[in-house]
Amino acid sequence: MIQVPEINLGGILPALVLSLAGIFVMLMCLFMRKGAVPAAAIVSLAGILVAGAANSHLRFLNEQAFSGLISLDAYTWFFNLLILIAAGMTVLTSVKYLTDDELDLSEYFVLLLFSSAGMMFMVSANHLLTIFIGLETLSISIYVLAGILPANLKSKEAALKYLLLGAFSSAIFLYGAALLYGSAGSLGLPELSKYFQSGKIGQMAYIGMGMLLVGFAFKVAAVPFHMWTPDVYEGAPSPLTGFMSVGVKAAAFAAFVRVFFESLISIQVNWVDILWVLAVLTMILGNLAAIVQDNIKRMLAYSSIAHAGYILIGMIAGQEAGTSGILYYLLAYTFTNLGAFGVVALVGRKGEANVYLDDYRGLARTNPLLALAMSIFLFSLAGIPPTAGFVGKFTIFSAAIKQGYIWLVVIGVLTSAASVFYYFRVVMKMYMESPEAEPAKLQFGPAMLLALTIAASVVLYIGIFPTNYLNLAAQSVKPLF
Amino acid sequence: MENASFPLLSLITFIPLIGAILLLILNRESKTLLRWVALIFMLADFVVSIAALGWFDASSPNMQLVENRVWIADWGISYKLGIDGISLFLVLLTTLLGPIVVLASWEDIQTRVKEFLISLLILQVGMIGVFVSLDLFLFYVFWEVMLIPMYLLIGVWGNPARRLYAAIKFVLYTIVGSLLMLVAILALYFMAGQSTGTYTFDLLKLYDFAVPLKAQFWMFLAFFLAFAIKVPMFPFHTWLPDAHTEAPTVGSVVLAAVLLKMGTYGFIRFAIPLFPNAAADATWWICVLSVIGVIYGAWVAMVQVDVKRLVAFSSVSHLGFVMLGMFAFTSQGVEGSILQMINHGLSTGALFLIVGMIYERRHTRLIAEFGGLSKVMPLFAVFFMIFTLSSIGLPGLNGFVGEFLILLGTFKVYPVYAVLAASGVIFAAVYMLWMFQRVMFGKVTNPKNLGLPDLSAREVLVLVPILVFVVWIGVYPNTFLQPMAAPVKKFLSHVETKKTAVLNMEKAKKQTNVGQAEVAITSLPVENRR
Amino acid sequence: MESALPVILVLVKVLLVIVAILTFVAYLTLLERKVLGWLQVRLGPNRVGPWGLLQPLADGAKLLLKEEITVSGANRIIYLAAPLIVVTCALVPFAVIPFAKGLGLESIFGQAAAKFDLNTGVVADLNVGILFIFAISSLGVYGVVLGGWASNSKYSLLGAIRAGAQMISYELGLSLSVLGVLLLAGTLSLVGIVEAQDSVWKWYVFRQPLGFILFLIAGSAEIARTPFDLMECENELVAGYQTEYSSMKFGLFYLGEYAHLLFLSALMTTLYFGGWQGPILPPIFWFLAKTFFFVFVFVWIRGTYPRLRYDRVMTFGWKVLLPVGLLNVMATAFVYTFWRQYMS
Amino acid sequence: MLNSYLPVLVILLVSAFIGLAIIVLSTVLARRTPTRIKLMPYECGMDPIGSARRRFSVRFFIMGMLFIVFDIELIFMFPWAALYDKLMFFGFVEMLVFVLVLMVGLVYVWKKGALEWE
Amino acid sequence: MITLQHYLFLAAALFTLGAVGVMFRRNLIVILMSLELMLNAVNLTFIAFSRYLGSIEGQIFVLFIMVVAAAEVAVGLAIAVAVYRQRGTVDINQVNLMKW
Repeated sequence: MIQVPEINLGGILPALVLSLAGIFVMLMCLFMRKGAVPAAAIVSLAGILVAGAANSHLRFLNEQAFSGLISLDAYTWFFNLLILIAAGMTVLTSVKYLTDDELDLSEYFVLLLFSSAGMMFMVSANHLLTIFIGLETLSISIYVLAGILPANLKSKEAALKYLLLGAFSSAIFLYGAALLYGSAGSLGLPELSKYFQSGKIGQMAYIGMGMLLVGFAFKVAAVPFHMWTPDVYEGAPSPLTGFMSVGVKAAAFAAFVRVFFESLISIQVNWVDILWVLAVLTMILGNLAAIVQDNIKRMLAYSSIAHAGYILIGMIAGQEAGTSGILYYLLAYTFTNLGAFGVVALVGRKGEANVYLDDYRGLARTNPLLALAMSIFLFSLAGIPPTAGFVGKFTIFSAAIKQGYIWLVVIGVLTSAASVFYYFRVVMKMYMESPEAEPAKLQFGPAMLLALTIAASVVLYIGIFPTNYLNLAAQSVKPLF
Repeated sequence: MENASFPLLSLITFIPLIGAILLLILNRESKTLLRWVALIFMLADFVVSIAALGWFDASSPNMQLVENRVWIADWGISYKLGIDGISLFLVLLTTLLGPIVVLASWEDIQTRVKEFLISLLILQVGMIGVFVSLDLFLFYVFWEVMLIPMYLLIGVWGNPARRLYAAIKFVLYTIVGSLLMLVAILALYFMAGQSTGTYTFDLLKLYDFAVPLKAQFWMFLAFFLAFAIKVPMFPFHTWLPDAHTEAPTVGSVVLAAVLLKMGTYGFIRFAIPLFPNAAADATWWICVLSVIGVIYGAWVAMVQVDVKRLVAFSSVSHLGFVMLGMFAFTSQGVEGSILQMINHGLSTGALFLIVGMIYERRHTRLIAEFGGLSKVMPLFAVFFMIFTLSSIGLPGLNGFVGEFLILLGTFKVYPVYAVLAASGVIFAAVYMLWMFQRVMFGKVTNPKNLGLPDLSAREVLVLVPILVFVVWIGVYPNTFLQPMAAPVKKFLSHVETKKTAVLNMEKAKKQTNVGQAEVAITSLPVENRR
Repeated sequence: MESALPVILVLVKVLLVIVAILTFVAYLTLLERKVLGWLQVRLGPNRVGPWGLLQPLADGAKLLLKEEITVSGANRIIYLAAPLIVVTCALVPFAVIPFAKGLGLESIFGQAAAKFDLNTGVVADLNVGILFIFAISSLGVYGVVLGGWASNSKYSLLGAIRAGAQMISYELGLSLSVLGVLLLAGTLSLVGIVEAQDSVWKWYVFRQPLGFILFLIAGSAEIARTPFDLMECENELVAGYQTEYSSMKFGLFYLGEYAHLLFLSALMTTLYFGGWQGPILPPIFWFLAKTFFFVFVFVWIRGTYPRLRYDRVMTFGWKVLLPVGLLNVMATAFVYTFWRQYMS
Repeated sequence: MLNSYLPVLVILLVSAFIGLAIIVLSTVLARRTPTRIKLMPYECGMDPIGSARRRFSVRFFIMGMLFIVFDIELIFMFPWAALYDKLMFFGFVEMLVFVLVLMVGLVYVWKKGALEWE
Repeated sequence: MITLQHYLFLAAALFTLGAVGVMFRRNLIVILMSLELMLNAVNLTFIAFSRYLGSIEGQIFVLFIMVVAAAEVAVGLAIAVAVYRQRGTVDINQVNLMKW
């Protein structure tokens, strides 16, 4: 008789709840004729809330489950929460998008829930296998989601490109994992850590580490592994683009940080230089390329690349300050970017016809609140106080300066000064330019209104009173050190 | 330092914000109501700030009305406000200009009044906040906060032709400087924290921290960049003429009167006391740049055909004086420079208002379009004359006192610069009077100017308070100089003592451990430095 | 010599098996025609040799001498490779079918037979026998599809695609139905499975009746026997993917098909009817007897049932076979657990 | 262990050889008189119309996709079944969950009409 | 004797081959096949190491990789079909509504 492995369903309850909710929505909508989208959204939201409740106890745990495959700790808790927030907000911003376009796509929510569950596994992983499974669960769902718009060539193209490059990067990641396995004999993060501390590190392990790094760099869209980002972000449905830019990035960074700080910390000198170069390239290219875009989704795509660069600074700085900076940054970024993409979805209207910067001209005249919200998000992205984005950048930069990376931070602030140009250009379009035709007065719909209100107020609130959230982030990275 | 019994400074800072929030929920169609609300809040702010004078001890060199609350405890960030004789009048200047700009915009701004007033009020918050904050983080937040409303003021209500260009130029210039300053702030924070053990952004505590020389240089450079752009010092001034010219009248007024002062104030409050050695080392080239600014600004102003642009370039020139006085490090020089900040705020602000008034009537600002206005608008001519003379520095008016003190203070230490700068006064007289002559005197050549109405009661109301102060300072400057004396003295002695302290420290370090000097200088962890 | 010896021995064994299979296949064609003849109340082949016993040879010779045509526009290499793939994939799985308990050899060339592990009644006793079978037979689909595609003919292509779709659909049912047996036997090795059925009442046909039926249905669909021979149904698709094949290339397809039939029967014997297990008579006899019984059953079915409609076939595969197969597995598992827990 | 695969390799080679030999033999023995018409693809005696390699129904692709997914799921069941003796109730529950999820997928595909052939 | 190095070398070669295929081939289906090749090279590596180290972990990983590969290919195929039906081509260079 094989000994029954240790099973801790309570630990993975949030992901479990999401999966079950996904299955339920899927079946429910199969047997519904009409009104499937709102119903699916409501059930999804309920599932997300329940998952949030199920998540709360993780905060006080610090243990491993499933024979060391999964870590249940505050770090997991934080990212689970972040993912749930992202998923919930995305559900809210998607409802109107789908009903407006008369898309009867209740699968959208199903896949959203599944991918969130995948992300949760990824962030809680304590083993490369779990990371891989979570990664693929989320990726495959997102591949489909990206191409879910029927009769939309760009959407299909986005899905295709995402899939090809996503699978490619997964393969690289896996090969790296295989080489590490060959070196260390195991893929559990603690075992890897032990191996790297042993001092007898083979050439192969370094190559494996490098490939792992490349795989992660792909997922977080760091230059030069960012090629897929603009196309995919442009083609995918707008609310989903928001989710991708936030959720996928958060999950990827969560795993990235966990692997590199839990297992590879003893060879930090070997990867920190690589990250330094990546970060600089990412910040520079992301921001510069964003300047020349005329499609707002593309612009935000490059901006999200640039933000990956800033987050990488947090990784380079390392320590508790740097990593907790990453957490706070991602929290701020989640609300900000989801809000921004919510606005993009709303302004884009049917079939995403209006996704060009010029479509934002005079928006403030007809939709003052929408313009105000968008401005808040853009200011936060640009890192201007008193928004959350500022505190995020501040934490990360300060961590880097503390470690002596002055030049890195100087590059960071200079590029973010450049970023002001393109963020403010949108503000300019909204407030200062007059359109040829008066833009339509847009109907928010309750869900979108709720989402944007939450996003905007949170961006301001945690920007002005960041203390609690900084503490939260600081406590959440404790398990890593 | 104990908390003040009543959060007076917070009140002054945030009254406009309350107004802005109130405006947010008011109906956008009832423009008059909106204006009244804004005016009332601005006035209330002014009244409260006057009231603050009652608590203010003019003889004390210390920070007063201090409020100190923990904001982000883990990082030693506090919500710390306070004023001394240096910032007192800048705050007053700001609150004084508040109601004036609202009044001045009464008829000028007709589109999107609500947003305009909200921007104005938030701008007010940011400006006051910069002057009263005693925490570097808080200061930085306010510094950036005022960027956005100013950007909107220029970009939305500016002159249609080039306002977008001017707005983005303003933002980019400002933000590049301020972000680098942020880096320096952070570096200072960690350096101080690592050597003293307490991590804090508290300005007064950081004052006492002796920054090693090499680090001082870089940090001062970063601060210098941020402030010099704001001042604006030559050669960082290129955004200013564009911003001034394209901004609406009110925008120009605020920009000239208050925003530029934030740069000079930044030097006196932050850059110099924090990094005295670097500041002392930088004196010669800053003085050179200031003198260049004085003369260059004057020359360029001379050839301008646009009145507003002319006034804008005169600002470059005037602020050169302010910088020069400050870097003389004599009590007259510094006092004069602080006083000159106020003077410039009053007279240049008033000049922009004047320009705005004729612009409202004629929709042009080209000097050539005018001529002989004094006959058509006598009252206007009187005001214009007085402010022009004030700007030139005619004895008996405010400008004279400031410039005189500056030149006096500078002459003691740098006679050459003083002489060169003095030529700027002469040039100023030339271009201002020449302009005045072309606009106001002679025959009315342009028939369009014939029927121009004279100043309305509202416009007089706008100009009179400024006039009062212009004359007051000119005739009895002691009211203003007296509260400055103690803090300026403290400022100078602080700079001196800290300078020697740092030098001694460096010397000691060199003696004890020559090899490690490099490490100690920056006191940052070296193993990861890049 | 020492190291080459096992290879030679294996080669001998393999050749024996292959020759046997080829012979059986040849006579299988005759058998089928005969049986079909009787079923349809006619004689079947009876001219070449006594009772037409030489008919297969004549057929072979005829095919060998036929003019070879490579249709224009065909992709030559794939066109040629397809029948090869089919034949190879039909022959290779026999490697894991145990046809006897042991060869009964005491020694080979003076060496202990056990030393080479050659004394078994199976070419290769793989511990993943069943998986190996499914792996190879999946490859067989390539032969069919590629052959159809390479032919540059509409009928071929359609037939091939139909064949491919049908084969993969039923492969699911096939694997699923086998699972019950594996679960009870606790091994993937066919040798082990046969050894587990050491008495008649332990034959898995009695413990897995539903599984057996599913296997029978899925199996006949997998090898495309009537009533599932949609891929080559003459009245719709001429000869399906084989349309453009002639001469011995066609012969190879044909060979592959009958080898498949034989293999399926052998597999059925092994999985459900105790393989070579049987009283008194030598194991090889029992094995062959049972196998040929199933061959007969398949022929019988062919003679009895009409062809199904394609959509029905596919729908059945997915909507009935798959769920029922899953149900069967789970039920088996449940009952097995229950039985082990409380009955023993 | 590899030794047990040696026979597999041998039988593979032998079968392939036999197939190849037969083809070569028939090529050698048969006489050839190709004509254009003889080499034409069969289309009920008419000249072929258009290319044979055309688009065909997407259903076949769907079949292919479904097969890949379900077949891989089955892979998990093989080791499970082989080791069921040792897993027993635990294994049953695990597989039950697995199969239920699988069934949900099947139901979804079914309801969406991917299994219909009209 | 076939050693671990042989397997690793073969796997590395296959992986490179697949990677080159992904990068330079234009036909979508071929690219998908190349991806599979890469994943299978990884599988081979895992198996080889698993055997070498005598640890089962690598084999478990392989099972998961196979499943994921299948899912990826299924989705990839679906998307390829969708693209083909709309664009009439599976040439990746012609799927370029958006610049890379």
